[in-house]
Amino acid sequence: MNSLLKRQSPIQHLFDPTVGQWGELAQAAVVLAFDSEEVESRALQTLALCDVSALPKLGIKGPAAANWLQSQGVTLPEGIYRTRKQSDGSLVVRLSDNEFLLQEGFVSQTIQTLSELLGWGQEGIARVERQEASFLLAGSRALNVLAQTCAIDFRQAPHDRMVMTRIAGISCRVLPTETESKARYQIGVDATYAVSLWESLMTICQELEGRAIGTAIFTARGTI
Amino acid sequence: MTRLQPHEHQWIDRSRPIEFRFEGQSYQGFAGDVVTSALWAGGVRMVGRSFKYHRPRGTYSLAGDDVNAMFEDGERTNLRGNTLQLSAGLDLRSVNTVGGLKRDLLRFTQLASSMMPVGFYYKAFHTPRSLFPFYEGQMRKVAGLGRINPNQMAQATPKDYAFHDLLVVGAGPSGLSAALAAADEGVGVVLVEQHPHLGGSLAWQRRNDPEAVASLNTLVKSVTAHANIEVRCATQVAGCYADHWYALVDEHRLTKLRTKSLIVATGCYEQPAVFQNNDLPGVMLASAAQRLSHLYAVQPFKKCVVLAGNRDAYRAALDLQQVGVEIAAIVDLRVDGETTALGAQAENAGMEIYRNHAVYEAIAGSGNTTVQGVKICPLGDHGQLDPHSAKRLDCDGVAVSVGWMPVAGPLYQAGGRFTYADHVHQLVPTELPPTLFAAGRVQGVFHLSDRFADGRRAGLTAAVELGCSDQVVRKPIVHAGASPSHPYPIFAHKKKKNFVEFDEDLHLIDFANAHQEGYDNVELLKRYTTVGMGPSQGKLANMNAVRILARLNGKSINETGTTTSRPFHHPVPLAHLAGRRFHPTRHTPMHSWHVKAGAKLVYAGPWLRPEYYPISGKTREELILEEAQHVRDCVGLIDLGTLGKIEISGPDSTAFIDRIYTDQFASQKAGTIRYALACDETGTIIDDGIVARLDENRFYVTATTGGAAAFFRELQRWALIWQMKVELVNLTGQFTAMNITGTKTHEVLTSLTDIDLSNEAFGFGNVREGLIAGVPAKLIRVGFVGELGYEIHLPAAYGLSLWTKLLEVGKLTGIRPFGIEAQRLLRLEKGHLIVSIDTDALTNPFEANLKWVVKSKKEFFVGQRSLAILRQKQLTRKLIGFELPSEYNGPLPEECHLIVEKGEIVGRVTSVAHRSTVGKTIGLAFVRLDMTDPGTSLTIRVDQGKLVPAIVTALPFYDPGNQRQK
Amino acid sequence: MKILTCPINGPLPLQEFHYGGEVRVMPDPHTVSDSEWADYLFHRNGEPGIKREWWHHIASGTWFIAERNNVTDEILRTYLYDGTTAS
Amino acid sequence: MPYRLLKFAFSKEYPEQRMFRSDCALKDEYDVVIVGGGGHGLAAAYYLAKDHGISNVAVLEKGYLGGGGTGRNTAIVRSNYLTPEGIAFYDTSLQLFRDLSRELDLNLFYSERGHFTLAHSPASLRTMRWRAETNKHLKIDSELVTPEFIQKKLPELDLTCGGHQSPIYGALYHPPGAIARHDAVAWGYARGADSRGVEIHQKTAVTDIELRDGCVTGVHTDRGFIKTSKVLSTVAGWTPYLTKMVGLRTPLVVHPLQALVTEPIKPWLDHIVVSASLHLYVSQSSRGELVAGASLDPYELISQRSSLDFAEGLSAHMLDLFPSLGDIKVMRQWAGLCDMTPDFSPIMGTTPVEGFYLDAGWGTWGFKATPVSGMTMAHTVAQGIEHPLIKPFRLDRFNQFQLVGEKGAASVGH
Repeated sequence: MNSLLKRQSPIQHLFDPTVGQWGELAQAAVVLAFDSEEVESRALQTLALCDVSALPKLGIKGPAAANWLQSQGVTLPEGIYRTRKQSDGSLVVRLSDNEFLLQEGFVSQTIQTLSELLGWGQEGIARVERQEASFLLAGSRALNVLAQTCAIDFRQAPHDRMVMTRIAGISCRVLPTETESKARYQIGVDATYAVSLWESLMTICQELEGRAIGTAIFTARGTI
Repeated sequence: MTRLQPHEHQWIDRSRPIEFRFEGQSYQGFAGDVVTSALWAGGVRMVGRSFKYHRPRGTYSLAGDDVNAMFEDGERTNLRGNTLQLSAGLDLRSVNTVGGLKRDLLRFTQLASSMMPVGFYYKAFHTPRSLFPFYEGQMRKVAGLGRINPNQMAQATPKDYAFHDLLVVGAGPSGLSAALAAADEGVGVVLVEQHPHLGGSLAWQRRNDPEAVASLNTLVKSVTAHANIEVRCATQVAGCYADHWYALVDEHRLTKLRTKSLIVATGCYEQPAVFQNNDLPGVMLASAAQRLSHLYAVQPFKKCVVLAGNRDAYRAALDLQQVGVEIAAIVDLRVDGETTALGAQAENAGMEIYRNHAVYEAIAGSGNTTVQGVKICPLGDHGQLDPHSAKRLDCDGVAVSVGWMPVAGPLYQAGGRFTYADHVHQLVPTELPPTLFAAGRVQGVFHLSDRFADGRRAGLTAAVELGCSDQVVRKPIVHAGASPSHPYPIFAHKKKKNFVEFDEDLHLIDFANAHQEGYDNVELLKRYTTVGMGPSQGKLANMNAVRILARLNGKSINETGTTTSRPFHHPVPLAHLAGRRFHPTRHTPMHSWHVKAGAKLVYAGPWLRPEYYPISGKTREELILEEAQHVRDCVGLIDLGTLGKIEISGPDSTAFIDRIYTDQFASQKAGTIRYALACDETGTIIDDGIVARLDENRFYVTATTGGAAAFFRELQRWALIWQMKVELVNLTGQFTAMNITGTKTHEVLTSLTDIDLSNEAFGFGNVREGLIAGVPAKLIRVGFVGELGYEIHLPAAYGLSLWTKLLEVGKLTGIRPFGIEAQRLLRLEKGHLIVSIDTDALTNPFEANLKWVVKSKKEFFVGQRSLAILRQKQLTRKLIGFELPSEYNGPLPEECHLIVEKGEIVGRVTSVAHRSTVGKTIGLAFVRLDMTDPGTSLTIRVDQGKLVPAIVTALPFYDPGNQRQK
Repeated sequence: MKILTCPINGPLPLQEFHYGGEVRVMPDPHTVSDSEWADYLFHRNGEPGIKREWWHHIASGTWFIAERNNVTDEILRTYLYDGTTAS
Repeated sequence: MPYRLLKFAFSKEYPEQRMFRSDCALKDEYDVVIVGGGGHGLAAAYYLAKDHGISNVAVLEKGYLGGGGTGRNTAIVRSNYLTPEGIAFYDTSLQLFRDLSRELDLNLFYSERGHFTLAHSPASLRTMRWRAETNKHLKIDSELVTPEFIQKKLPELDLTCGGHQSPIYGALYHPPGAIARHDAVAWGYARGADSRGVEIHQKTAVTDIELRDGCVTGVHTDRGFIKTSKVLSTVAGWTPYLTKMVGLRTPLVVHPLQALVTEPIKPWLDHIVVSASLHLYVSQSSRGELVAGASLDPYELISQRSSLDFAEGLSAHMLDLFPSLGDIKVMRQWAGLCDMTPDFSPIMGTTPVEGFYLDAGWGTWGFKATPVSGMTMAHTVAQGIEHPLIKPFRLDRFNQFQLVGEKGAASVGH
């Protein structure tokens, strides 16, 4: 949709517009980098938190949803809560037999195209508005951050299965992913709780010498 | 005072001396010292005073099992000297003294001790009643230990979770062996030890036994090196909870540990003997003397008497002699004394041994601050002693080693039960749940070789239970030989200063007296005497108390029973438990704008909402009226992001909605909205909102800010119970909403949308979907505030942009944001109620004038059956509008002021506005049924009981014809 | 921190759930007497025993049923409601 | 030192008599059997003997005196309820409490500390005003007070609650609000009843209740059968267990209520502080311990287990209100059982079962009602009809759709 309006991450106002390098991602202003690439990629290895709310999401449900997605060339994950990364970097989560959550990759256009194709919905397919915020928690100390905020043992969590739980007292959807054989955790949260969650996570990250990083480092890679 | 020769296993680091202060004096200790060890080394004998009589107290257990040494440093309080690691700059005072430890004025309370037997405070001070507050004030002053530092601000602490297969509590010989055995089978083990070092009692009990030392060293090496074992020292298992959750507490944090299995190898507390002056500084547990010498290189005494009830006493005696303490005598309670080689060893070492003797009394030095000697007596056939044959021995200390009590807390809390076993004269665990194991002394296994073996047995059994091993499990080991504990190391004395409970200053006689008064079962005795209720939780008192009670009742210990143990096994600071104190708050997408605009924000549940937008020089009330007036005259914009937003679709959606709400929706046309009222099954109003029908089977529903979450949850459950084909989506956070309203609304909105806003195309009570500023949105034409207006619902990510856009476009028109207070005023003028403000926990629709939305003819809706019953009943109250006479200018009513008549309560104000755009003070109120007619005069009683006249007024107060919103 | 196993989301600490009370069958409102209806509304089976209860996993919005011993707090099994289990 | 203590100094033998007789055999028959030896049961026995001359009474307790709710609550007494019927009832209790130490000649440490119920939102402020106004109307000392007033009385309180949540808008202040030594209340009533001939049997469990034609004829215990035509149930958390024996349906469901106590500290908090929104109530005992409790456990459970999440939640809220408590240590946590009703009011009086009297539904407010429930239930059992004060609390109010409106006020009912 090419609207007159900009999309906005619910925590965008937490970042000083004069600090770091800003750019645009899917019609939303984002911080591309807070610091040098070297600093940010080091953080990515140790402990980093990144606001990836700008990545468009699409929810669809209904008896015809699965077939329609497949007909559009989307590879669907088997089994409820399983996730499947597409070749272009976009991500598909199966919420139930006939409900899916799709998230755009950093360079892909798939989800946005699908979204426009779908419009208000079609026979047997309903569109589910998905405006939740999402943060990416990465680095070797990511598990420590989770251990301080969540009662789930993520060391045991498979890297292709969604977890619905509570982090820092807030209901969240956690998508563990694996990149370069390193576990990363994308945390989806109701946009209205985004500020609270970000602030809690960031406090802990900073105590553990982690930092906020921009999206550029992923755009370069094309994927989370 | 000099320290003993260095020794590889001592815990102090002589290369790091540490200066500290105690009661205004400077002392020096070493890193690795605890405060009391450093004080003892510095020659300090009195480290605190007792709770009730303020008797001098010294180092007794050196293990945190007693609270003789309770300190404060101005910052923190109730610090335990036995476990507080020495650190630079410590400046400590003893708690609970007046005028310092030495000159403590409260020490004179001892003089009146004969007037203060057990429970004395129940028997006086209450008559005359008028005097009790004075007495209580005095008692409160002397009670309590440390003082709170009012300036201390609680810090957020980093709580965390941890996960392992097996928790082993206690890193003594059995705990280490257990951990190792389990880990070797592939079990993931966390080994928790309360001391800063591994080894448990072996660290101080068997230091002169090369074999023991060697085997301990090997164990520690393999454990620390083992990949499957995580070691946590200086950590307490403070509590055990359901499903194998454990509270681990160290200096900095609480760790919530989850495991699949538990091995308790916590060992024992050494137990006191009860004799006259058994609390003098200088009388201590033999294990404490051993800790002093072996761990901290401090010589406990010059010359001491060892009171023996078991073999360990002889080891202690030999240990003490070896560090240069002269052993005045071993006084052995047992008829034959120690018959093993140790006995002979002691004799060969030249120690005088009195068999079948007891210490009758410790002789106090000046001010009861030291020991000068003991009186000992031979024991008669029934353990009684005869003072006349007392013999005096000079010494400056008494080392007591008469028995042990298992550290049972973790086992009790994890679901274990204990029974008293006569072959060891201690409680031993029985009936352990399948995933709970005990090993070592805690279950009555005392010989060192047995403890290693028993640990391995427990570790292996746990591994087998966890399915990690198929080895054959051996039976628990049973102790053979003499009992490690004496059955009754308790001796009466006419002077009655023989303490059973040090925390609470309870003497032997107190128990007899309580028993005489009928407190003759263990629970009543505990509550009446307060034994075990003090800060050390009875670790040194409960066992002897039960022994005493059993004798008084002439029953066995098992018949007498013991009290169980609840968390916390070890006291935990509130800050540790509180952790970071997450307080999630919800923000609408427009929140940052409100903040910039300086809005006065108010919490509504988890939400933050603008109450109004302050302008300097204007009062809150002025501004609220102004914002409201502006809506009436021009156009305003309010953030409705907090509204509950729910999509209901699917073939059964109409039927579903008809069952949820009281009104009837089957006939609702697509593109229209209806007011929707929801009741619970008892017919009580729980929520309201609007139902917008988007098309045949697609509805968009709003719910109240406060009720939305619970309401949606119930919708989900009803859909399930009724097995209806409906899709429910909670869009509360996915969408956001704002209401642009006021006469000039169109001037602002038209340019931003392709939706035809003309009355013909889009009349009052309609809903349209279309693009606003290029964004797909829903426009709902509502009349809550009584002016032309549209609720705009759109994807949350665009919320802030649209909000700013509308303000920018409307600038010339004069658009102005308004807060929830103005909205509350506007809706009040229209006579609309707000659920939970104008309704309470029992309000039904009939009382609230909402009969018109209750369709009792319908097949079914939630609450229908109850409303049918309520309809038959006479209503007791009704919601009405009222206004104050225009000429009235006295004090004004507030919400929930009462309406009275002839001294009776006849109603209650639910909403009120002191100033309104209709120029009066108006409000809503519940009143008795006979007072609802317009024109009826009411009397509202306000603060200070002033009476305010009011008149019942027809609703709405504003625009009765609803012309303006049409 | 008792653990409850959601049929969809697996074992999770109890604080992640909302308790929905005992599973009770609504009598036919059209045929019951007033006092039978009141009995359904207000009276409960509070005595010790195995209860069939509604539980709701908050993060995922999943309602399910747990069979629980209300004395030992032992949870015997949990399963999704299929429309028949209530009776 | 009061003269009464001199006797201890000057008597050779310990001068105190037994508070209550030691175990004796059960008789075959009693006029009244009271099931439950907690405060309520013992008080009822006391008033039966004292006010109604009925002393052929047995109190059966499966554990020990006051071992249930009596010994597990946080000992708060107040009468600032929301409804006239509630206020009348609890104020009678408060008046009885005031004089109880003298009447029972046992110091119950009844200490009037003043009771604050904090309002964290305009909404709860409204409810507080509602309560204050109704209270004042019925001559209860109860007032809505400002944050400034609160700060003056409670300098240790952080009115911003840490600044990350709704601040304190005001409070309902109830000067007569008091605490007492809860165990002693049971002991005092036990002595009073015992000395008037009532038999108290500890470690005696009721296994069944015998009915004939819908009338009570006796009670089966683990020590044998007892004939009686009147059974009074005062077992709070175990009520559903007893009502099942007589086939009675009630709204009661049992939830645990947890509490904790800190190490003793010098006098620091003089008042009783309650926060409904933070699910917290706290006071300082005369021993110096801070005694704090939370709201009910969220789900039904007939068990006195403790949970860590309770201790965590309560501690967090304590620090929200009292930041200087950070390193004060929690010694002990425990739990009691609460038999809850839908309208946060008790169930008292006669029942459809002839001779079976119910004193239940004590939820979280049982202790403060001990004297008045004893007095009114004794009256009800003796006369066979409800004492006027408890008419609104009859069991059949639910069938009549006549619920008591207390719910509006009681989210944390202490």
